[in-house]
Amino acid sequence: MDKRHWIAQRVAKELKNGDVVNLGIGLPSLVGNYVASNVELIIQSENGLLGLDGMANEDQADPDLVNAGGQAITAVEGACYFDSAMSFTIIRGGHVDVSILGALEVDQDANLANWLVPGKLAPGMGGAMDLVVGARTVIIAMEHTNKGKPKLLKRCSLPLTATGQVNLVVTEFGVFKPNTRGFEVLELAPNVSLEMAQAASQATLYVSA
Amino acid sequence: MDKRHWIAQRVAKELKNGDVVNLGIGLPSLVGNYVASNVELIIQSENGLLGLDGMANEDQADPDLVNAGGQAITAVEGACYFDSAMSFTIIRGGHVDVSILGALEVDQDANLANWLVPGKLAPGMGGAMDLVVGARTVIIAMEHTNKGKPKLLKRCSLPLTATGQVNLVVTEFGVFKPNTRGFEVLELAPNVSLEMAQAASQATLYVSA
Amino acid sequence: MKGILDKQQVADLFIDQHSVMVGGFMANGAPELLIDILLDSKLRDLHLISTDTAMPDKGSGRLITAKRIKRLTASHIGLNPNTGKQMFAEELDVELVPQGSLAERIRCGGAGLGGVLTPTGLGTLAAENKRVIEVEGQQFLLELPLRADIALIKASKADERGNLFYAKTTRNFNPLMATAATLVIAQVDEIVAKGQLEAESIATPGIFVDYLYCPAHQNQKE
Amino acid sequence: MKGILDKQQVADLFIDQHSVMVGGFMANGAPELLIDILLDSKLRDLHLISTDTAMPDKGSGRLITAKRIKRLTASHIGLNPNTGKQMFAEELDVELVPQGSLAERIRCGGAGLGGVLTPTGLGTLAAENKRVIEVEGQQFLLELPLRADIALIKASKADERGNLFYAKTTRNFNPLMATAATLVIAQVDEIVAKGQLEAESIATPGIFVDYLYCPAHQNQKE
Repeated sequence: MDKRHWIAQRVAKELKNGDVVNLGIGLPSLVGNYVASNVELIIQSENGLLGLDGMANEDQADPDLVNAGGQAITAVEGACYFDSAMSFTIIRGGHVDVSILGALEVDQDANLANWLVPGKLAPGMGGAMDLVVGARTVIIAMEHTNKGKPKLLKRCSLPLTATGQVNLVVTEFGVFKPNTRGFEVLELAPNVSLEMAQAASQATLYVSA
Repeated sequence: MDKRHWIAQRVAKELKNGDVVNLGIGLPSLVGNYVASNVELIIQSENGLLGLDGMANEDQADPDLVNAGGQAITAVEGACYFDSAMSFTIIRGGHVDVSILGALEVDQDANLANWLVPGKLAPGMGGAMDLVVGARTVIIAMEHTNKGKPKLLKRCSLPLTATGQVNLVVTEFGVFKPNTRGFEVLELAPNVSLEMAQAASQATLYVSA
Repeated sequence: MKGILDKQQVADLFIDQHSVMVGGFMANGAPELLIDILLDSKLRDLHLISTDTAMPDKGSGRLITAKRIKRLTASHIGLNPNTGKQMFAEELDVELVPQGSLAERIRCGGAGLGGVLTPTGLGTLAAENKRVIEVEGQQFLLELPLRADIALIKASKADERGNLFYAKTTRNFNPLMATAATLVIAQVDEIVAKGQLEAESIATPGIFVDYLYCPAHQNQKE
Repeated sequence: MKGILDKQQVADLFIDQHSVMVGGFMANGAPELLIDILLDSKLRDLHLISTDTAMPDKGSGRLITAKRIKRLTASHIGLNPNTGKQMFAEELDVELVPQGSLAERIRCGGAGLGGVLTPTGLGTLAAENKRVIEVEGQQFLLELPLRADIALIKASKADERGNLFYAKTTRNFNPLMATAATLVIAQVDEIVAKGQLEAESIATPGIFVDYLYCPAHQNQKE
C-alpha cells in the first residue's frame, strides 16, 4: 500500500458511526474510501452540503454538485444544501465531530500551519481556520516530512492556521499526539521503529509509560 | 369615516408601487385595505413572510400561515418564507422601504415610545426597535391623543423605542413631520383647524412658510 | 439524528435541565405536544427563551401560565397577561430583547460566534448593561450569544435523517434554536423516507436534531 | 425586482462602480455570463470580493486573469496561479479572510449589523489589524461588515418576482451577496411564473434582486 493510502486507512479507523466529518482536499479526501462498512459517516463539505457520498464518474457528474475543491461528486439520499453562512454555523458552532486536514507543519503545542509560505506560496486559509477552531476533533493527515524536511516540530515556523487545536497527527510512520513535552507515539506503522520516526522529526517523540 | 379608517387611508397615500412595507398590529394593519389599485405593495411580516395579502376568512384559514399577531392571513402568489434571522436581515439591513407603527408618544426630535409603560404595561418591543432603526421611512399611524392626553410631545416621557427615527406622523387631525422646533403640519384633516390640532398636542405645531 | 422517541422516552430526557428554548411565533410553529410532556415533567424554575409568550393557553405561554418559568428572555409578552402579572409581582424575572437581536443572539450561540454588533436598541432601555462598541465613528450595542440546555422545536416534516422542513410561517425561530441547545427535540407532523424532502427546502439539517417526536409515525407503525 | 434585462441593458449598468461581489465557490454557481459582460465594460481597478478566485479561466478568476482587479478580499486563491503572481508582483492587493468570517462579514453588510465576534483567526496573521474583544474571559476577533457597489450572482431559477432558487451546491455565497450590494444582478437559467417555485425553497427573496439576466428567457420570448 502506498504511504498516502496507509495514512488514509489509518485515519479512517478513528471515525465512528454517525460522525459528522469534514475532509480536506488532497490526502484527507482519500479517507472516505477506507471507512468500515458498518460505519456511516455524514460528510460535510464547506461549500454547502451535508451528505457527500464520493467522487462522481463522468456519467454521474452534475454541474450543480461539487465538493470544496470544485470537483464533481455524488451525494447520499437525504443530503441537504445550504449557504456559506449556515455552512460555517455548522463548522464554527461545534457541529462537526471530526475535521481532517493536511499540514505544512504541526508542533507539540498543537499548533498548525497549512495556509501560507511567505513570499512563496499563498493558497489562503479557505475554511481551514474555522474548521480547526470549530471541529470537536482535529486530525492532521499528512506525509511525515516534506521531502525529508521534518514537519513535526517543537514550534511551527510558518504562519499559523490556529493555536492549540490539533488532537492527532497521522503520518506514514504512525499516530502521534501533540503534548507540551513533544509528540506522544500512540502507534507506529508496520516496519517503522521509534528511531526511524524520531530521525524524521524535529520535536521529541516519546512512548507513554 | 371612522377616525381610525381615515388615518389608515391617509397613510396608504404615502405608499408607492413596489414598496416593501411592514405593517404593525392594530391600526397600521388597516392600511393595506386602502392602497390604490395601481399600487402593488410587497408586505413583509416579521414572523417570516414577504407577500402578505390580507386577513383570511374562515374558509381560507391555513394553520401554517399567520401574521406577526398570530392571526390567519392569505399570501400572494410568489410569496416566500424565511426564518427570523433572515426576517431581521431584511428589516435591520434597510431592505424595508416603509415601516408603519402605532405609538404611545412621539416627540419633535423624532423619538418614539411604543413598548413600555413602567409599572403598568410591558408588552415588549417585539420587532419594533429593529423596524424603526432599519426601515428607510418610519410612519407613525395613531390617534392624536390618548383619551385626550397629548401624544405629540416636546420630549417623550416613556421609555424610547428608538431615537430620531420617525419620519412622519399621521393622526385623525392630519399629517405631521417632527422637526427640532416642533411638528411641521403637512396637511390637516377635513374640518380640522390648526388650533384644534394644537390644542390636542403638547409640542408646537407650525405650518412652513 | 439519534432516533424517533415515544412520549415516555421524551419524558425520560427531562431530568435536570435549567434552560429551554421553545420555537414558534405567537404559538405558530410551536411544539405543543412537547410542551405537554414538559408540563408533565419535574422541571421547574426554568429559564425560558422564546420570542414571545403567545397567549395563556398556547405555545410557550402555557409554561408561564403553569408557573414553571423563573426567568424569561423574550421580545414580546403583550398578548399573555400572565407574563406581565408574574413580572410585576416579581415572580418572574423578564429580560426583554428586540426580536432581531434575540434572533442574532441565538444564532451566535449556535454558530460559535462571541456576539454581534447591532444599532437596534441604542439610546433605549434595551441598551442597559450592554457594552457600546464604536466602529468607524458609529455606535453599536454588543449583543451576546444565547444557548440553552434544551430546544423544543416544531417542524412540518422530517425525513429519516432528521432533516426538517417547515411549512410557511411556522419556520420562525425553530431553525435558529435547533443550532443552539445541548439537547434538541423536534415535534413533527410526519416522517418521510430519505430523499423525500426537496433537498433545497430543508431549513434544519438533521445533524442539529437529537430526537424526533411524531405521534402520527408511532400510530402508522402499529 | 425591477426587471429582466438583456445583455446591452446589463452593460449599461456598469458605469462607475468600484467594488464587486461575485458569487460562486470554485466557480460552481458563478455568474459566468455576467462576468462576460463585466469584462466587456470599462470598469477597471475594481475591489473584488469573492470566496476564492477559482481557476484562471473560470468564475471570478477570469477578472483576475484579465487584470481588472486592484484589490481582492477572498479566503482561498490557491488554484488560480495568476492571483498569487499578481500578488507577489504587488499588482494586486490581497486581503485573505477565513471563509466563515468572510460569510459573516458579507452577512453583516446586508443585515445592518456593525460586526461580529469570532474565535477564528485568533493568534494568526488573520488577526492583524483587527480588534480583539474579550467577552466573559474569552477573546474574539471583531470582523467588520463588507458591502459592494455591485453583486453579480447566479441562481438556477427565478420567478417573476425575482425570488431565487439555487440548486444543490450552487447556493454558497450567492444569497449572502444578494443582501449586501447596492446593485444586485442575478443570472438565472430559467424564469418561471409566480407561485411556480416551492415557497420554502426560495433562498433569496425577490426584494434583494434589482435585475434578472436570463438569455434563455429572451430566446423564449422571441
